[in-house]
Amino acid sequence: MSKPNNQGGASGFSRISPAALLFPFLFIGVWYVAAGLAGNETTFPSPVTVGKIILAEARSGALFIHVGATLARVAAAFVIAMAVGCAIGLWMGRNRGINRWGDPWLVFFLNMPALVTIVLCYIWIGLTEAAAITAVAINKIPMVAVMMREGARTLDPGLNDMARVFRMTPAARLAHVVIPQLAPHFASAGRAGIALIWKIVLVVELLGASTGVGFQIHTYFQLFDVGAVLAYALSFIIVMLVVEYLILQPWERHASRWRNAG
Amino acid sequence: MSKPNNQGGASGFSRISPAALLFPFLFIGVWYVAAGLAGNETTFPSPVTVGKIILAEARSGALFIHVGATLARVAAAFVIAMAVGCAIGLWMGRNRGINRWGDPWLVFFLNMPALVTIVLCYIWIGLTEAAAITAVAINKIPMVAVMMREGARTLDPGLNDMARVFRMTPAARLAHVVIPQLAPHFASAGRAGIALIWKIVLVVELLGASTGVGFQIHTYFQLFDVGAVLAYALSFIIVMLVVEYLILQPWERHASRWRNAG
Amino acid sequence: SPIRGPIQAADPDPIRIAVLKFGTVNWELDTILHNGLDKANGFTLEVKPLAGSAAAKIAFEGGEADILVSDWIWVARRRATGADLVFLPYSKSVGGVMVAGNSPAQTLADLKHSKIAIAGGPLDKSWLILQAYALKNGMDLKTSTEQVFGAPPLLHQKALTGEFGGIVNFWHYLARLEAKGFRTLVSVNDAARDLGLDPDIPLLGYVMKGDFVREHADRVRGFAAASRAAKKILEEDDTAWERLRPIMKAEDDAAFEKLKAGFRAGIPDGQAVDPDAAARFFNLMAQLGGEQLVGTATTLPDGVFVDVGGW
Amino acid sequence: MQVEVRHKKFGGAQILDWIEMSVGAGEIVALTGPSGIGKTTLLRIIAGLDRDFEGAVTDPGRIAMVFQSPTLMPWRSAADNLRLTTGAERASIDRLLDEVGLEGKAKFFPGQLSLGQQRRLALARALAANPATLLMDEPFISLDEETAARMRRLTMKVLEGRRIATLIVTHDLVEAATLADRVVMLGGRPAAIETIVPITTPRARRDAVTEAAALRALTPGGAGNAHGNLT
Amino acid sequence: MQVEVRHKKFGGAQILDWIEMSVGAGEIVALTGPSGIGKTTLLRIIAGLDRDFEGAVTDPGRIAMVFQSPTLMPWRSAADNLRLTTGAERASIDRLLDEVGLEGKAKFFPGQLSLGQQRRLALARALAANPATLLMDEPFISLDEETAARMRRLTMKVLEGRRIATLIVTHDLVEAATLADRVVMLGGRPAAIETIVPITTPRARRDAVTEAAALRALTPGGAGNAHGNLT
Ligand SMILES: Nc1ncnc2c1ncn2[C@@H]1O[C@H](COP(=O)(O)OP(=O)(O)OP(=O)(O)O)[C@@H](O)[C@H]1O
Ligand SMILES: Nc1ncnc2c1ncn2[C@@H]1O[C@H](COP(=O)(O)OP(=O)(O)OP(=O)(O)O)[C@@H](O)[C@H]1O
Ligand SMILES: [Mg+2]
Ligand SMILES: [Mg+2]
Repeated sequence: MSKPNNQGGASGFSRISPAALLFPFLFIGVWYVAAGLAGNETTFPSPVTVGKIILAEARSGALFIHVGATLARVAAAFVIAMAVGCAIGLWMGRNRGINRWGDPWLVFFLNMPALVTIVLCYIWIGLTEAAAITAVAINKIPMVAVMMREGARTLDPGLNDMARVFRMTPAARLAHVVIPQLAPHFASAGRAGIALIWKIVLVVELLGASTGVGFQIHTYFQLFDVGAVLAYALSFIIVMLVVEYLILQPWERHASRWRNAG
Repeated sequence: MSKPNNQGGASGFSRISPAALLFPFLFIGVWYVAAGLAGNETTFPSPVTVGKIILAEARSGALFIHVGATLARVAAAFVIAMAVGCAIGLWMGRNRGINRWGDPWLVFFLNMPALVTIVLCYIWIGLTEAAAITAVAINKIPMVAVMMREGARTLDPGLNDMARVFRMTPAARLAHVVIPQLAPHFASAGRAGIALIWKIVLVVELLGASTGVGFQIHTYFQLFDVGAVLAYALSFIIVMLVVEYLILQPWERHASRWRNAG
Repeated sequence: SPIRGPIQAADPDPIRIAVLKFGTVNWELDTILHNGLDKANGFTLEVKPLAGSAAAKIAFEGGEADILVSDWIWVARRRATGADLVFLPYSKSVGGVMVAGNSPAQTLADLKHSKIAIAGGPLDKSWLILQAYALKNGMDLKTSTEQVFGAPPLLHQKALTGEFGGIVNFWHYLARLEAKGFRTLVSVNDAARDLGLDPDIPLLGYVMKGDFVREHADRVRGFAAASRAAKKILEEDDTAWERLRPIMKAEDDAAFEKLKAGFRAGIPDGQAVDPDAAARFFNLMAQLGGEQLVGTATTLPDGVFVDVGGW
Repeated sequence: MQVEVRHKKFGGAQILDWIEMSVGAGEIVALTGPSGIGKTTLLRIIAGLDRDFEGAVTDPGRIAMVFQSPTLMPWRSAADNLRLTTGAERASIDRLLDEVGLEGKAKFFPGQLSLGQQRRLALARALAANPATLLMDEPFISLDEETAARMRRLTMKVLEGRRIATLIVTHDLVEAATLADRVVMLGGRPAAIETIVPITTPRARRDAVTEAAALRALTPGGAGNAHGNLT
Repeated sequence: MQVEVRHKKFGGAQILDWIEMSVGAGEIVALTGPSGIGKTTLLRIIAGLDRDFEGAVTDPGRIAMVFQSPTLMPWRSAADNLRLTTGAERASIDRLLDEVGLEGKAKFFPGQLSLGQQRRLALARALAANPATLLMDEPFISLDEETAARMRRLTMKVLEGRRIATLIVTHDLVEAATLADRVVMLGGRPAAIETIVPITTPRARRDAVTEAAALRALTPGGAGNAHGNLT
């Protein structure tokens, strides 16, 4: 048992690292220099140009409408996909029979092109938000399921036995035996998941929405307005960075503090 | 320690399950009935229609050219992304300092829309295969890194200490201590990875390639020929099912046989 | 309450059209809306902006839009499979193959062994006509050049940096290239004429479902009239263009002028489409594009071109 | 609690032969036998963790178990490890932690405890569970003699007067003789019951002398020294 | 091998006080002390696994360690667990497996072994490593007396004539007295060396009688019975 130095007892949340706080400056600096070297505002706009576009879009309100619309879709699809995906993944990971029958379907849906699912959802359900979110969820569920299934397979049988012997309730087992072990898988499914979902939402918005970051990015791409494309892409990335540092990482630190304390 | 029933000693590879072998029939059956109920060949072609298109495309040779091209891109991008992503992920998972500085970049690239990376790669590198594969790899690497980082964080410190005390060589540690622990994370990164890569390859082929399944899907999609779109999507899914059952699963069974034997 | 306002006249029935947000059709649609041509012709125009042509097709197939902009070859293909779609001409603008101003190429033959960018994919109609034209003049364009397919804006940008020997793109991209000093090597109109085809057949148009046309003949007729009226304004009135300038996204005056000229050149003459000429055109397309392009239609099916009377 | 194992195999190898034993409520039975004979396997069968055997377990009731390795939830504090498994209340958890010598360590994660402390926590968990059947797989190893003695006393105190059927696996014959009412020795391959030694002295009167006698009775060679002969 | 720990803290709590000891080549030192005092911590410091302390470890050379829990690679067979860590050859692996009573289990995964068998495998690994310093954290627990005695004999045989500095943590004073040349007892909080008892009888001549004498010398109360007093 390794016991790296650390305070005894369980400590709480900690702060955002200075490295993360420095990142925006570092990033903009690198970008500024690179853009200067490239010297082509059309294909490689400088951060100043893009910043101005972001400001202009924000002032007109368009930015918030589109980022908001995309965020709402991402959030809805994320919640659905994680819930359903985790359930399927855990079930398949713990039950060989289910896994044997479900596995080819999982592989099938995992490799179904987003485009096809999206088109079919739009055609069958209609050009509605429900269709968009369903399409994204269908794309994402198999991935979450695959990741959680791997997690479920690695569950410590010793702890499982312990929970059985002491007749822990299903809820307690889930909360105190299963989820802590799955936390790393959950974190990577969540993180990779949001990223994937947002990529799919872009396609969804390309194919059938009149709002959203994806809609804007593709519209500006038609005009080859790289600055505006980057402005929208960046706005969303900023939102995701905020989510990462204000929600995901504190949660993760909290969930894994036993590892660093032990 | 749970000891479910199993043969003593380490057993070898085992066969494809009958459930998997039955899947194609089951799947086509369900599809056939659903298509019959929908009764609209344009938006929901029957398996017979799609099968005929697959056969026709195969006979003309087009199917093999395009599936081959896509497969080659997927394979190249997969190898690059897994190698680089694993290296980055392990490094970040084991080294707090690196992680602190690298983390915002990782989040940034993780949430960079595929479209943006692809377009920029095409602009800066040129409309070449290299640009296509680079674009896909850039899209995929952060995801592999995120997943492997989580894996690296869960490495058993006890075994790590053991390896240090007994002065196992770095290669031996990697092969016998690290990789077996990461196998589940590796499997889910790989499986989710191929699926993601192939989704991105579709976008890459949409934007700037002249061969490939994505190219074909988009061409037929312009014509709104859902049958042909499904034919190409399905052909690739079949390839992925074969890869899953002939390569991934036997490897996985082999890698995890200690779990089932113990 | 005792005081009531005047009873609001209900809006006339809507026509929903799915278009690219910054597509050229918007210029006409915007003019219709701005001048109230829709209400004047007994319908309310609802424009659904979308981010891609695929999106528009989905909206149309999914019943979210009544009208879609596409070409009549596709309508014919769909009709052959039993879909009841009809076509109302909108524009005869087509492109051609363009080369950089300083390119030594003077004829198609000079493009031998060079890269040609084709935005519409291997089934692009301009590309097919150019191939037929080259073949007639003793050159196999497909085998003697290297084709690069890709997204139109990307190819446009790459053309500007001189990556291709020639480029075939949608007319508004080509108009922008022209403003940048590119020149047309062979125009599709010339090529078509050389092949004995009627270059005045509008390739692009408004696509509607047959049911819709039959059930709402008045509205469709009104739409056709509004379209006609908008075109007339755009043909004659330069100030109307000044108003459109923001949505045209022209990078400079030169491009603006080229786009204006291009649009005007593409306005159809208003004559009904000659079925024989169309059939000949279709046959050539069927021959060049094969089943991939025209599907099961070997000859032009009946009823592709809608007759709205007074067109 | 009765258990009857007709046979138990792992893969091809038969591990347990016919084994029949019962532990009455309030009774303490010690189970001994060489390492690898199948003691843990038998305990797992009784606990219902291994159902792949021929035979039957009757009336085990609510079970608590001290596993051979501590098997704690590493992500929960020492106190939570007790609370979540047994539902014990704060006060009794604090008292129990005190009694097993973990005072002040309620908030420690298992990884911050020494192995002996983890074992004591696992012992406390089983004692707090208030079971009908208590299975203990070498509960007192990895402890210094004084602590081990304290743990034995604690265990006896908890068991006293309650109607718990207790089965303790131990390699320490003196321990077996002092704690148990009966010592069951496994032997052979596949394993079967070799000897059953009843300890008739009442628990309260067992002391060093009785132990020594018991020890002599138990060890085949009869020598008082059970520890390593190096010569 | 010398170790000098000025102090060692975990978070705020100081665990080890000034501890200075050296183990000469060929010497065997037993380390005892109550559970949770800091024995494993000291071993980890010597092994170089814990560098967060004030002090220094000099000349440990190549180290082998028997960890307090077996710490085997669960995904590698018993034979591979020996081969991959020590580089030993097939023949010597087979012999060693025989000697620790794991004959015929070379291909078993650790999960298929009983805990006692796993511990013996971990012991075999340390013995096969041919180290300059051998650290053993309770190597002979969880074994029946006969097996434990066999393991002790095997260990002494391997150590005999080699210039290995050996440090054995044990709670068993008899074991300490029979094996070691010196017994170091830790005590106090923070822990420091309390007593050092040299065992002067040559190893070959230590038998039950000497042991009993040693035992009396070691246990403060002086009573011959180190086992639990239940009264
Ligand atoms: N990471 C840690 N954080 C806080 N305290 C720790 C940590 N690791 C160990 N300790 C404390 O250090 C003390 C000594 O632990 P150590 O494992 O060295 O004991 P030990 O002497 O080996 O005991 P045992 O005989 O039970 O194995 C214990 O009281 C333990 O609680
Ligand atoms: N999954 C398994 N596959 C094959 N053999 C197994 C398996 N589990 C246990 N065994 C074998 O069963 C035998 C009994 O194991 P068990 O753990 O019950 O021993 P034990 O009596 O508890 O020994 P110890 O005192 O060392 O803990 C051992 O020889 C072991 O190798
Ligand atoms: Mg056991
Ligand atoms: Mg210890």
